[in-house]
Amino acid sequence: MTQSFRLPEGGLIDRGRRLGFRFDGRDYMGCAGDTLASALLANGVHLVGRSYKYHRPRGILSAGAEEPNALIQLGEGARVEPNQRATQIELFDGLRASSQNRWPSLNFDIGAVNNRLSRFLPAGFYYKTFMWPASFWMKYEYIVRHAAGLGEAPRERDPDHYDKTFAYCDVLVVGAGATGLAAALAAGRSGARVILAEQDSVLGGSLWSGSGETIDGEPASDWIAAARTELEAMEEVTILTRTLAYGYFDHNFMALVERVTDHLGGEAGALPRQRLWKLRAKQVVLATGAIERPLVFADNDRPGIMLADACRTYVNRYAVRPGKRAVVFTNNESGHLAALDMAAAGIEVAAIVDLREDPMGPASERAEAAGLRVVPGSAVIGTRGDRRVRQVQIARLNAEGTQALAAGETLDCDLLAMSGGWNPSLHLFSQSRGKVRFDAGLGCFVPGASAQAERSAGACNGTFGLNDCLAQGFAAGQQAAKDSGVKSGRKSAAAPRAQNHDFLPARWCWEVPSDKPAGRAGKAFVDFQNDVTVNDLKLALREGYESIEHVKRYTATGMGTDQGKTGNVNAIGIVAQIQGREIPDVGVTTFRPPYTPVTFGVFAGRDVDGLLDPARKTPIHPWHEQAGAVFEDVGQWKRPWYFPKAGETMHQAVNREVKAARDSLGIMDATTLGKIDIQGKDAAEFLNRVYTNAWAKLAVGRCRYGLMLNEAGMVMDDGVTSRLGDAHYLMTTTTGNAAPVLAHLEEYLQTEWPDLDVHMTSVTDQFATVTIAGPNARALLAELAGDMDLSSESLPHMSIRDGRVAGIEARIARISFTGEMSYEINVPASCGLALWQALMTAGAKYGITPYGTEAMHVLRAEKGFIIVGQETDGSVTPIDLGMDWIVSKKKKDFIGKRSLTRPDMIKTDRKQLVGLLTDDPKEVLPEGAHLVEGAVSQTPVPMLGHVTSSYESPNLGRSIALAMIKGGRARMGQSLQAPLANGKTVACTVTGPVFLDPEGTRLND
Amino acid sequence: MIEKYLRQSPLAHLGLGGQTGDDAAPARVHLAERPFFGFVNLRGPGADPAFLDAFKAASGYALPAEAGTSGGGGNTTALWLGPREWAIVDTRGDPDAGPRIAEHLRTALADHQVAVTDISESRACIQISGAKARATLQKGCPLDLHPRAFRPGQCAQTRLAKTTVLIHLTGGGPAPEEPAFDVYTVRSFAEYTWLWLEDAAREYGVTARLS
Amino acid sequence: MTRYSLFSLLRNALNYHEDWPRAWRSPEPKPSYDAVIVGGGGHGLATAYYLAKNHGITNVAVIESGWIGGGNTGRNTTIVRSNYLWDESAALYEHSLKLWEGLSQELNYNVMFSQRGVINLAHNQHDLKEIGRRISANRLNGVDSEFLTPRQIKDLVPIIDLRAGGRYPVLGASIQRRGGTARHDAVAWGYARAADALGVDIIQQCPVTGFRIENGRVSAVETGKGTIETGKVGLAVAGHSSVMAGLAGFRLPIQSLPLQALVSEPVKPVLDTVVMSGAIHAYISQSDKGELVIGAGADSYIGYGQRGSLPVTEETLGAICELFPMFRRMRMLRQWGGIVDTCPDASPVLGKTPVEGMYVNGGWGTGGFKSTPGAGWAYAHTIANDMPHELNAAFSLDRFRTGYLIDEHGAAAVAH
Amino acid sequence: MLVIPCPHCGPRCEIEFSYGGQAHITRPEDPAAIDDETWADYVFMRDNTKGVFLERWVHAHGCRQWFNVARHTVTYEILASYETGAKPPKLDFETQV
Ligand SMILES: Cc1cc2nc3c(=O)[nH]c(=O)nc-3n(C[C@H](O)[C@H](O)[C@H](O)COP(=O)(O)OP(=O)(O)OC[C@H]3O[C@@H](n4cnc5c(N)ncnc54)[C@H](O)[C@@H]3O)c2cc1C
Ligand SMILES: NC(=O)c1ccc[n+]([C@@H]2O[C@H](COP(=O)([O-])OP(=O)(O)OC[C@H]3O[C@@H](n4cnc5c(N)ncnc54)[C@H](O)[C@@H]3O)[C@@H](O)[C@H]2O)c1
Ligand SMILES: Cc1cc2nc3c(=O)[nH]c(=O)nc-3n(C[C@H](O)[C@H](O)[C@H](O)COP(=O)(O)O)c2cc1C
Ligand SMILES: [Zn+2]
Repeated sequence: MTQSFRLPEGGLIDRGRRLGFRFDGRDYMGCAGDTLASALLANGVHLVGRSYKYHRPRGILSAGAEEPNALIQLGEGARVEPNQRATQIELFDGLRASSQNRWPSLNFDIGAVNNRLSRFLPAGFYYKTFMWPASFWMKYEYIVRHAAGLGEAPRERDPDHYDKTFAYCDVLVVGAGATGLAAALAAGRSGARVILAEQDSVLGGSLWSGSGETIDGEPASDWIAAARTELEAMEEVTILTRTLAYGYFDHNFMALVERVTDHLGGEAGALPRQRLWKLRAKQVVLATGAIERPLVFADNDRPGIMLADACRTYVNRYAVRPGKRAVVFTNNESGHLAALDMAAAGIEVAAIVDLREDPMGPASERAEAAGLRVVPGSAVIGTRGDRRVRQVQIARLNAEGTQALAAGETLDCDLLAMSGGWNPSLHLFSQSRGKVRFDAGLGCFVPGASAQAERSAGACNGTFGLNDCLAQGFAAGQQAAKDSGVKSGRKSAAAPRAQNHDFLPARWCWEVPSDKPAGRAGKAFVDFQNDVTVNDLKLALREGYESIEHVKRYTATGMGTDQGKTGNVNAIGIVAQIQGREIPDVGVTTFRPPYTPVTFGVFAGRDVDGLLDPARKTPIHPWHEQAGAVFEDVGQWKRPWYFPKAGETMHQAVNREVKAARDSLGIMDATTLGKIDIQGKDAAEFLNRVYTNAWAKLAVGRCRYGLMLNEAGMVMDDGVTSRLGDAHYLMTTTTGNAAPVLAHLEEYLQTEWPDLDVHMTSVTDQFATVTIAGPNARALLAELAGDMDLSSESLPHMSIRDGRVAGIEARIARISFTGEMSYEINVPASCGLALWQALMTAGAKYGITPYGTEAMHVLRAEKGFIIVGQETDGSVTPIDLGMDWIVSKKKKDFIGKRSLTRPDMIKTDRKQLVGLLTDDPKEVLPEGAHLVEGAVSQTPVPMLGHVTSSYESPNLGRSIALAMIKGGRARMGQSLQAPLANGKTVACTVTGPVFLDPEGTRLND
Repeated sequence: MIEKYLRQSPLAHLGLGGQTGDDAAPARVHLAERPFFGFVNLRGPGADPAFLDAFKAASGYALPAEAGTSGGGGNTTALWLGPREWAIVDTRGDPDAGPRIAEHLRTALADHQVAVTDISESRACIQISGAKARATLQKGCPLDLHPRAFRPGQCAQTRLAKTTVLIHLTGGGPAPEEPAFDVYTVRSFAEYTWLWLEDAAREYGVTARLS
Repeated sequence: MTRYSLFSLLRNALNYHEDWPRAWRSPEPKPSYDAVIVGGGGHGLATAYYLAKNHGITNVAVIESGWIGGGNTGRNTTIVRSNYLWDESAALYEHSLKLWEGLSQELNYNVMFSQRGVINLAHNQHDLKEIGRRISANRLNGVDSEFLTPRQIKDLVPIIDLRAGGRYPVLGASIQRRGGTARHDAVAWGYARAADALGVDIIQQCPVTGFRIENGRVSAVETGKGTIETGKVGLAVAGHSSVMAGLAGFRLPIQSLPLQALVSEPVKPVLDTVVMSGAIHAYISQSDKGELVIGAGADSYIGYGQRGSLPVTEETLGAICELFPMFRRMRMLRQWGGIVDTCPDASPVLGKTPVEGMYVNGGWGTGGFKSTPGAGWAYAHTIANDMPHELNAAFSLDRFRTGYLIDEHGAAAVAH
Repeated sequence: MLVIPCPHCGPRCEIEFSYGGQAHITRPEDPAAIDDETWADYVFMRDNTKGVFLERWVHAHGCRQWFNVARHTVTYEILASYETGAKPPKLDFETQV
């Protein structure tokens, strides 16, 4: 296709680099420097989509971030992306795009029937219907859902990667239009660390939309180039183009998204696709410009109806004629500027319809001088044209501008350029908690007082003349640098100078009057994307949805992907007009991040796949891997769950491991247990306060089990603590609780008992810990521990000793979680693997068997030992566990003690730890199963409690279970039922929780 | 003590010794594991001159008093960790440095309310250097690492992506004019930290080795 | 009240919709009411409705400082379910779910209650055990609850990545098929309209600024529109419970935290159920309009600013990208925050206060939207009879003294 | 994301800290001597101020010290930070709310 609407010269495009692209299956050509929108317009394509609700044909409205209509599906396959604004997609060779929300095709769309039915589909119609029969909503919903939505979500795994980074600067300048460039120059010259962020691919902002502007006597384009060169030469200035400042957070924290490789349209190599900048700026200058407002009149949404300034931009920046014959409809000077530039580009300007009675101002004077036809005091009251505007209807207004007199002439055209004034982009300002203020003269909201270290300048501050923008930007940059604490080095030159062009004077008119009774003319759209019309607003107000927030939610105005950038202020104006209130009384809806939508992937950054969360591994991990261990996640740790041999099921493997530990020798990697080194002369007193039992008398070299409660009296953690020296202890915690326990202890130490001489250091990772357990544990250790005396007299159960194992300096504790003779050997972490290998080699003669967490759980359950987090769930006291023996009656206080005497803590029907034996010894109760008395005939049924642990015990040759049962200790011998999810009921009998070796002879021998 | 060759540094299983990096000539980031080092945690009354003097007498240099600074002499460097806490490190590659420093300090400071804990084995040390070392770290580290804000000799406990780290700007990298940081991480997080850094540096070109 | 129906819609269409009446009046407050409900969120409005409907107390005002539904009712991720662990919670939330099932018809306002099923994922052995326990308790409490194998999950959610990058593989899930989502605003509006029709005055833009309390008994409410006499005051001011309690002179075991949510741009249907993962903090559903509605975590610190911090967004979207790698290319359209009142045991307080005639409904934390009908129903009973209903008796303030905590942290980790 | 001034390390990013709730709550000297209500007050009841709030933070990923902060819970402005055990500085609350 030829680019038949391309101007022969001018613009910021490279005619030499022609780029092929495809839209809706047709091939076109564009140029480097085009957006998809400008390239489509260069090829005469206006119709690019269908509207959300009524499926009306829609074209390109704008040339920027505010675009509500030209939303397209970009890319194919795994790289597809819905709802991209054609006005911001940089064209690349081979780009593929298609229109959305139409079926079977853009030209012929079945959904357009909604437009015919639109009378029955006013705002909120679904609240009033689809209610009968009640069970049918799911069917209606299916239809509603499929009608809604815009593009299609990607269906394949995203092949690209994303990045994020923190960043700091003295001065952040957002927006690189005239104002932002001036600010960056001023700040940069002071030597400050400056970041200049611009969402566009080029610097210059709306300077590219204009024609003939000069700055400091040079054409604007030269000034932009010079500014860029100067900024790039400054060491501490960073220019980020294609970078959207999307959110302004507390404490001058700004989030930006840089599109690093999107515009290349292919594989990004080592570069990320996009990058999130998490930026803390000492000072911020907002120079985000302004967005032009549409006018609200009947059928103002046809393809070919565009914002006037966008028409200028297409002509001047992209060298594209958006039409052949244009009508301009305006209430301010901007329309005339557009008309002048279009005329200069060879577009026939049929008329400038001006709402103002007596258009005046520099641009309208020039238009008149240029011989353009101006129709004053008039309005466009309707348009015609099926898939593109082809005619507009004009009417004269009464003197007040409140009524259209009889319809006047009709004008043929293929382009209608409209301007309803300007809205400063105060989104970021408002996100910074700044309150906006309505300026009646400018007819728009402007920033009020700053809430953070921020200043707005230029068009986003309601300053529209170029010279004023430059001066304000320059001053803001200078002051920001100063306020950031930079001592200015070089004397900065004066602010750049230029001519002012303003859009004022203007005549405000929120709803353009029509010749028909209110609501009877064609649809006058306020929010193009969500198909919200003036009538919808009126309906909402009529029905009592009076707050602007209710109006928003009832009609969905401003809730589309454009977040009402073009529509919101018109909606507020119209609501004010209907309610007879002042605009400031109506107020604005809340500005929220992001300014324009940002990709999810950028928030994940590189923290995906394996890097989502650290996987902690012990020094022995590589051995486990080689041995084919199956791992389970415990907190962040990877722990061997069981070690299957070839052909073994989990069940078989676990049984083998359990048997080995009881019958001969098992070995386990216990490195993950939390370990806290505690030093200081008050350490014993400290332990007294944090554990339920007494610590003063523990001898050096001995170990003691402890239970730790939270202040509500609930079990929080347990573990063995050893006394290594007079004022030196080593505490162990459960794997998952190591960090929370240390934090809990530090908190009490620092905030409640700062007078105690105690220091704690985590040494979890300092040691590799290997447990050997079983009747042959001592023999194995004896063989490797040199001449260490391992007799029970010298190293009894619950004692600890330094020594050497396999030549490695080791701390050996004789403690047991399995009920077997067992040693925990702690060695420097770097020696863990060597120790393990030495034990495996020497233990071969005993059939040494590595066992995992599952076998450990079975072994301890046989002994009735609890696991915090399995028997307990944050609602269990030591008394509930039957562990009164460990709760000191003598100590005056410890954390949680006072809570244990509250009325509900001493009730006898609290859940208590018991054992359960199924009547059928082969039956293994599922963990979590609840127990009831008798049969279940209906629900809800009173439950007595639940199974906390349950296993097949190969040593006992039957199943065993632990459970928390209401008043359990008084129920010994009672028969209970466990009704299961599969309909089966398992009968069992309540017993004590210790199933094996209750006297502990195996440990103590 | 056990033969050194039997001891496994935290990243030994990644086989970094076998990786060269020669082919990555334009690399602007260099990663290296420092396999063995001493790292001793010292707590003491930072405001007590007697304690400070005792340390100085024992070590030949003063404990850094100012937040985020370090100081050293002889074979060790002291890094400020908190108002009453320091790390005394020795990064010359001696596997027995930790116990030795700890023993030395314990004896020299026996008269003071101190806690000395050798945690050398519980840390891994990754050196990151090169023109883009700062940019790489900055991706995951919330501190301002700009040369104006983070100067040679400075140290800080902070976060790196999803772990806690201690970073120390040593300047001891392969190219003296380029920044070099020692990043200390908890041993079981070492693999994660290494892979994360390698991935973060990929766009700049990265070499990996055992130092 | 003109009934909404297909017929009324057609009739009004012929008249250009110019004859629709107001959904609720906008009266000036009367000098006195039999009961005043403070807070025009779903809970407050539902309470007023059930006071009028179930207890015949129609001389009631709902006083709202802003616009009704503008609090958490209007900013939540709309997940409705009743599969709570403890008997007390299960009973209350299940009662609520049953009311949800007929709510559109009861209110004659389509609240779009969509029973599309709520899935809770398990990523490790501990999760699996917790899920097993919960399913067992739920079923015996008469709450529908099933286990799903990974294959069954994939059938219901074809786009899920069961391996989730290897770090958090999906090992199984529970599903409550009767759970789902609803149109949050419609719940407030529907209750408002129905309560108004029974005579309740809904007074907006009217902050409550104090209480008159004599001899330990409340006798009037001070508002931005003057003093209103009343002997019964029901607080339902999620996010401001402590502030109200402060005005009345008592303290609550509550912290107000900023909780975030966000939506994507709208897309055609791609996710048909609600998917929640407690372990990696992700909650996602797709609204009828097409946006992915994503619940994020709460900031850990008190905040009345109705906004959340960036790290929470990062964490949440990181998790979503892990479970649904194709969504990395979706885009966030809007992100906002609400203020949630959280209790130490992650269960609400719903009952009497130390001030006679004053009642409290608060502390729902991240999960009180689903309880709107049930809590309103039980709260109305409590206010009408000056005594809690058995459904809410356990949720008293006194439990913090006696120790009868209802610790739903397990369930609240997936609380939306 | 907040910048929290650690009294020891200086200003650092929010993500280095953990929150500790209301400050200046002291554990009763003799818990056994007080009634259930007073105990519940200590364990559970908290001011939850809308406005300037004295609260505790710990520099968890930094120097690991607990300290106190005066922060406005609506604007999130931080007016002061000070060491555990110190008295709160005099603040002009009115002007800040
Ligand atoms: C992001 C987010 C996601 C959530 N997701 C879910 C979810 O998926 N499922 C779920 O079940 N729950 C969810 N919740 C929780 C749920 O939203 C709330 O528990 C529930 O909406 C509370 O309803 P309410 O009516 O009590 O409070 P609100 O709707 O907050 O109503 C309280 C009202 O009190 C008014 N008020 C305050 N002070 C005064 C005063 N002085 N005078 C007069 N009026 C006053 C407020 O303006 C407000 O309108 C979520 C919450 C949030 C913030
Ligand atoms: N006709 C008129 O009266 C009228 C109206 C508006 C603007 N103008 C002219 O526009 C110029 C104003 O200059 P200015 O610099 O204030 O505005 P500008 O529009 O030239 O520049 C604003 C820049 O900010 C960028 N931007 C906006 N939001 C951003 C974000 N969130 N992140 C990153 N980048 C963002 C935009 O892409 C744009 O480049 C003057 O020349 C003025 O005369 C004139
Ligand atoms: C379930 C749900 C869906 C939403 N969908 C949209 C949406 O499609 N577009 C939009 O702009 N906002 C949407 N919002 C967000 C609201 O616009 C708004 O941000 C939220 O109600 C909080 O109010 P506030 O931002 O005015 O404080 C949605 C909110 C909820 C709770
Ligand atoms: Zn600190």
